[in-house]
Amino acid sequence: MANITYLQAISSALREEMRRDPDVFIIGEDIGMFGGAFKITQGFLEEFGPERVIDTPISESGFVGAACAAATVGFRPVVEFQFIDFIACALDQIVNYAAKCYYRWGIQMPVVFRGPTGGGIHAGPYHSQNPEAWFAHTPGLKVVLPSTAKDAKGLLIASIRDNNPVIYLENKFLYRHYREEVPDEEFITPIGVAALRTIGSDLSIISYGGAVHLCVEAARVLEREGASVEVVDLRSLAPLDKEALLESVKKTSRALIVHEANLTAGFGAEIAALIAEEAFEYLDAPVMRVAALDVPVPFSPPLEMAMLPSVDKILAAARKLLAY
Amino acid sequence: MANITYLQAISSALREEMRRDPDVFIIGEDIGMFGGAFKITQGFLEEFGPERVIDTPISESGFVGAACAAATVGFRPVVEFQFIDFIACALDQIVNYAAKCYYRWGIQMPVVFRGPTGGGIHAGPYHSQNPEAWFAHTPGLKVVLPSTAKDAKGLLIASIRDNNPVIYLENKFLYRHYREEVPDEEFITPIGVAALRTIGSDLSIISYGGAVHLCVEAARVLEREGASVEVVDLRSLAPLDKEALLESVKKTSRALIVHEANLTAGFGAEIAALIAEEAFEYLDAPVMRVAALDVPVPFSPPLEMAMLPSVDKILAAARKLLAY
Amino acid sequence: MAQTSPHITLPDYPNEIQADPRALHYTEEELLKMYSAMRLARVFEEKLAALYRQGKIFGAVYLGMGHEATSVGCASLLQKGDLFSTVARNLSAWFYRGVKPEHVMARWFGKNQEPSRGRELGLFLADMENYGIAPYHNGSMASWIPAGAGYALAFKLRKQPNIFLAFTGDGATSPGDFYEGLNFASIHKLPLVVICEVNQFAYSTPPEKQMPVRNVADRAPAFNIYAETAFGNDLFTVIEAARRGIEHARGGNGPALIEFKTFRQRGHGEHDDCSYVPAELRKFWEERDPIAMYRRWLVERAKVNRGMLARIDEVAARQVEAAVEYAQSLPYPKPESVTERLFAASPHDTKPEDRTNIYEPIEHPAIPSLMAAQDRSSGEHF
Amino acid sequence: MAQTSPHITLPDYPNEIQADPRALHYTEEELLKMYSAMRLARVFEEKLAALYRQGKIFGAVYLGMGHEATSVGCASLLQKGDLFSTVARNLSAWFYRGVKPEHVMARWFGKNQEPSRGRELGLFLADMENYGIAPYHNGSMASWIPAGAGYALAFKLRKQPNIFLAFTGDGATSPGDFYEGLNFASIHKLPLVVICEVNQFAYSTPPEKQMPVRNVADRAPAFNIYAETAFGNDLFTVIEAARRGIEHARGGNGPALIEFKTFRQRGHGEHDDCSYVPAELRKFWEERDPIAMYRRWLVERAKVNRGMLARIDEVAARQVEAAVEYAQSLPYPKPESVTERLFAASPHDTKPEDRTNIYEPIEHPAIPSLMAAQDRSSGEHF
Ligand SMILES: Cc1ncc(C[n+]2csc(CCOP(=O)(O)OP(=O)(O)O)c2C)c(N)n1
Ligand SMILES: Cc1ncc(C[n+]2csc(CCOP(=O)(O)OP(=O)(O)O)c2C)c(N)n1
Ligand SMILES: [Mg+2]
Ligand SMILES: [Mg+2]
Repeated sequence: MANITYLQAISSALREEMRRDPDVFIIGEDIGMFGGAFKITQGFLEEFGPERVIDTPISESGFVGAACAAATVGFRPVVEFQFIDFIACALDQIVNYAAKCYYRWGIQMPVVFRGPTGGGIHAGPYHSQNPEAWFAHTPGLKVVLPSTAKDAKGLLIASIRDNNPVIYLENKFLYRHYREEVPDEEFITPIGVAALRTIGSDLSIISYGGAVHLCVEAARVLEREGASVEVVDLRSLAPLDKEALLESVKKTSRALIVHEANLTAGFGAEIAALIAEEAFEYLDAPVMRVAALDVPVPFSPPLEMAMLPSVDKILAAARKLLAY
Repeated sequence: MANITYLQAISSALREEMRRDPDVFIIGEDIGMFGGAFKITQGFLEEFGPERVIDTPISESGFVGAACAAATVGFRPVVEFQFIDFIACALDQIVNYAAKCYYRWGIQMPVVFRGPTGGGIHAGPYHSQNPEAWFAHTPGLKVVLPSTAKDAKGLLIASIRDNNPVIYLENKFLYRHYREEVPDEEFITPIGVAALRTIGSDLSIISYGGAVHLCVEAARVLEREGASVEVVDLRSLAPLDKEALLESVKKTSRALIVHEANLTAGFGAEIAALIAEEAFEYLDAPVMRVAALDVPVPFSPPLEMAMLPSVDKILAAARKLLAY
Repeated sequence: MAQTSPHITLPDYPNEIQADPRALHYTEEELLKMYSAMRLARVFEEKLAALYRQGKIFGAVYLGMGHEATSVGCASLLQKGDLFSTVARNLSAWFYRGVKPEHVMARWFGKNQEPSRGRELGLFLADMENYGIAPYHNGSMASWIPAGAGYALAFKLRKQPNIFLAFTGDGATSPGDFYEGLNFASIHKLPLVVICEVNQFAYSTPPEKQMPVRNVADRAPAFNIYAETAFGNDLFTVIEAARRGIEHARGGNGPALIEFKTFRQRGHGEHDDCSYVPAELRKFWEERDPIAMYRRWLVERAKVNRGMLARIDEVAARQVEAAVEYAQSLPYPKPESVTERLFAASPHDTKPEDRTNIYEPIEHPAIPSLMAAQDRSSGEHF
Repeated sequence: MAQTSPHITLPDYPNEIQADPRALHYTEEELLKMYSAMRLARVFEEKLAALYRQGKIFGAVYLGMGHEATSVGCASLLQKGDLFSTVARNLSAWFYRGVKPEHVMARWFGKNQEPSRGRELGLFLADMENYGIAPYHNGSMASWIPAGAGYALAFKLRKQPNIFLAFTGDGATSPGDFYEGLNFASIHKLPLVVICEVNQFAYSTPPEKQMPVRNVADRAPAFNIYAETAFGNDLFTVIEAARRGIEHARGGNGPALIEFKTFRQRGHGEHDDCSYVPAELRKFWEERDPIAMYRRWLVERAKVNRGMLARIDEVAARQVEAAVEYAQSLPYPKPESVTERLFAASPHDTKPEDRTNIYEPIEHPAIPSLMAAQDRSSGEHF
């Protein structure tokens, strides 16, 4: 066990997998000598050499296509996006090459696409986005979003060993703002199993990624107010742990869905739709969602805070549901 | 009035707007001498000349960026995608330039992105996709999907005159398979107003685009079975006519959502979520969805038909809801 | 706007193959293997056109007639372990590599034929094990150039003596992927050979509206790579130019871009009436049909016995008929199969045990605040 | 994999401005206007760096120190109606165009300052009316090249005698948008001038890992456009090279790509320790600081009175202090304003009447079937 940050957990998972499996290589911008924009691959060039730590020109579509191809002939590339916002430049290769290759030809493509998502650090419209819904809507991709250091490590190891393309979305606010005890040895967090962050019987708050922290904080406040709240952390959207979330809702009869991406057509809608179809009988109240407002992520802190979901917004919705 | 196809309605809207407003130009691949892959701009080069009918190299990101820029200095470009699948190549310019320009700077960008969507013609994984959910999830874009020839004309005229970026999604199966009486003179179908395709009191089927036709057919069968079904055609997803769809559901107490795009995290989820939150009290049954299966669109007809939504699938779901 | 295509000036390509048979070191068997593949593809595509008009096959049909010399010439140079990717017009390259016509026909009919099981058009194929044909995303033009760079990267990382050969069209040189892929390949000196078949059109668009340069090879300085432009309907001219490019790449000198001028004899697809194709252009190229030129050369210069060729032609015709019968006899994929094979099994796929204890509390939640970004305590944030 | 950066060979750029003042036709006022903009930007950015370290401003900070000659030199050539776009390091170009330092500072503080109202970083600005600065998407590198082509297209369609000038970095020459934008601009002979500031790094990546060519200008043949490479820290060398490119474009001859070799004196952002920057490289370029070179030239060659320059320096310092006070005094945007100005009002925005009758039945629904694609009744489907 070591007390490490979310960021260090990602580095250690990457390093261990590269030590274990010579077919794993990493590719991206400034990841070599510089160690990456967030320093996740610091020291990797020295340890693994330029053949496994591949610096690229600024060409997301180009190096994504190249990594996908290498993955079909035995490599397990891990692609770093300097900021996830730039994944939009490579969308075609991801949704049309990576997502469809195995379905069309039966040829496996074990490739991981990872990068920093999310706001809260005043980085403005182009360095704060949360694109998970695009990928969750694309058949053939797995979508993973760790909310803790332990999961960041366990899920990244599982993603690298997965035989399919995995979109691994990191929350950049958590990089250095969250730390916890993480086993030193290798371990796996299976993709597709939700975690309960609190256990409760009056209300289910279903979330994933960075927003889980807001939900846990809100749950504590509500506990003090006498409510028993269960926070379900999905950990991955594809595959989705339907059982866990439906089981929780069937128990509590009240569902609140929270994510950092903007509300409309966000993945929270899919969760609400599942509940409205498959747990309808159990519901005692409307299914509610708290998410970012439907605007680009603004730079100025008061605007950004107004735009993002918050503990207060979650509390307001939760109290409504509990009072319903 | 003239009895014209869905495709001819699109052509006539484009032609009339280009005649009316010299700032409208069209840009895309093979749209000039060739008249476009589907012949929508047949004869336009002769009438409007190469300065307003601009053939491009195969560079979706390039000509989308160029059109967006021209739109900020007084032009009203209409961009044609030969198949909407290729919009993935231009996603970055659309979601990051077009969608955010007015919010960031207060500079208007009246540009229309149009192209053929959908399957049913055995065109395989790369010529059959339905990407509306990506754009409906992106604040700053309007998303329009006509299901009739009349709407195709009225909504395209409204889209061209709109002062914001509009994603105008055509259903390529309807191009030549649907015709109806359409006014010759110019008329507008406002963006954000749903249409009722049938009126009923037992069940609301909410849909948009090509799938509306399946719903109408299903509604007829159900009428014969003694059920009274209301088919709500949203016509646009952003802005969304929430009132119309909620009003219908509040009346019928049963909601079935249908679209051609694959199910998971499709726009149908957003509709279900809205209903589960805002019409919860009125619901007598679970909210159900019928959509394409979560796989790429396969080429072989038996597979494609199995993958796509169908009248039978809608009937099966509707009967469940009606019996509930 | 765009400069309108200038009064077309035709190149001075001969209508006869130039090579001296005595200077070439091919056995008759090798020469006939190339002829057979070209011929079979031609007959196969004529049949496809007919089936399309009769409405017997589904969707759109795109044909490669006129590309047989470029396709077979380049395919003939591939060595063990090399991989390649084809675009819409390289059927003859598949046949040269041993792809079975009946399997291709079955795919066109949407039948349950591996590896695509009816999911993909007959136009596309990926089968690295049997034929060295690599998968890529067959939708967006030039998507295969980054993929090609990736296969070439794999060879370099494994220190294999192989090259990746990517066929591409003239129109497919415009997308950013063409640039990003070649740029990456050149920076890393990867063994990627791009074969660009300039067949005078990209759908209806002529090269002068597609690119500001006269030849695609003029783009080479931007990548600092080896490039050539050659006549694509003379089989041996193709082979010589392609060989130089392949040797350059195999030698560790980085990518090569070999451009062949040829002609798309049919429309973009069979639905295309080609009204935009100038008659003189068509006439020029039809007098230089790659198969006719090769056949004449075989008979007149290489002294191959006509009867032998006639037999090959007959065999091709019969193979195509047999292919149609095979295709029609094969079942369609089962509708239920549509959801199969979307995800590959993985070592850590979820098992029931994984759900036994999923309670994992978060002790100290991290919450963004107005001032979060100012917290420099733990070093720069980006 | 990538060739490791060779032992750096330094160019032989002089550390003095070469131009002979008598050969230039500038008034002293014009010369000082350029100096003032350069100087003001330098002082402003030194202040920004301090504010960042003190945690007084939000997010990351990116500075353009070292780019003052390229920025001001090019901006000084813009004519009425011309438009341009800047990247992260052209603050001095804004000041030359009259942008107010206090407004820029207010944006860095995230205050309620038009036109961005706190939504965008102080780093970016779009204001065509007042300064000719065009909007583009400031996220993805090179996204502004297609945009630049679009503005140039607008000029050509309107037959305006204007050009669009787009600043760009060396790293931003790798994305596909750089290629697609210039390709389109060249095919249509659009008045687009790309000013590429090769400042030795893209974040931490040196040009030799970014591109397979020695100079960005070596890419020009791929676009068949005018190109030059010049020393970017000599103000008048910049002006002459940029002028040739602008005249070429304004003359209707298509795009120009003017490359300037310069140096990013600070890190990619203020969080960057620059450990990767070779000391000799830094030393070489710091001896060629564009402002110092220009100041020396003004005094020693143009005989401008030192006192005058000292006063300009003081004014700059005072303006920056005043800018900080202004910024701090300004209110933040109201939280409620976050949802405002997302969509522009349009003539046909929905009115209540529009909902009066929304019953519009479909008489004959069109339903796809297994055989739909075979229905050729109404002509080819695609
Ligand atoms: C990014 C993208 N845009 C548009 C298309 C539609 N399209 C398919 S083939 C084609 C023309 C290709 O021309 P070329 O590369 O010369 O190949 P050829 O058909 O001549 O063999 C176009 C525009 C596409 N497939 N991808
Ligand atoms: C498509 C894309 N990928 C990555 C980034 C992250 N990024 C921001 S600036 C930068 C380096 C840009 O270098 P250059 O173009 O030389 O400009 P400079 O910073 O040197 O002025 C990178 C990689 C980005 N903005 N866009
Ligand atoms: Mg072509
Ligand atoms: Mg740079």
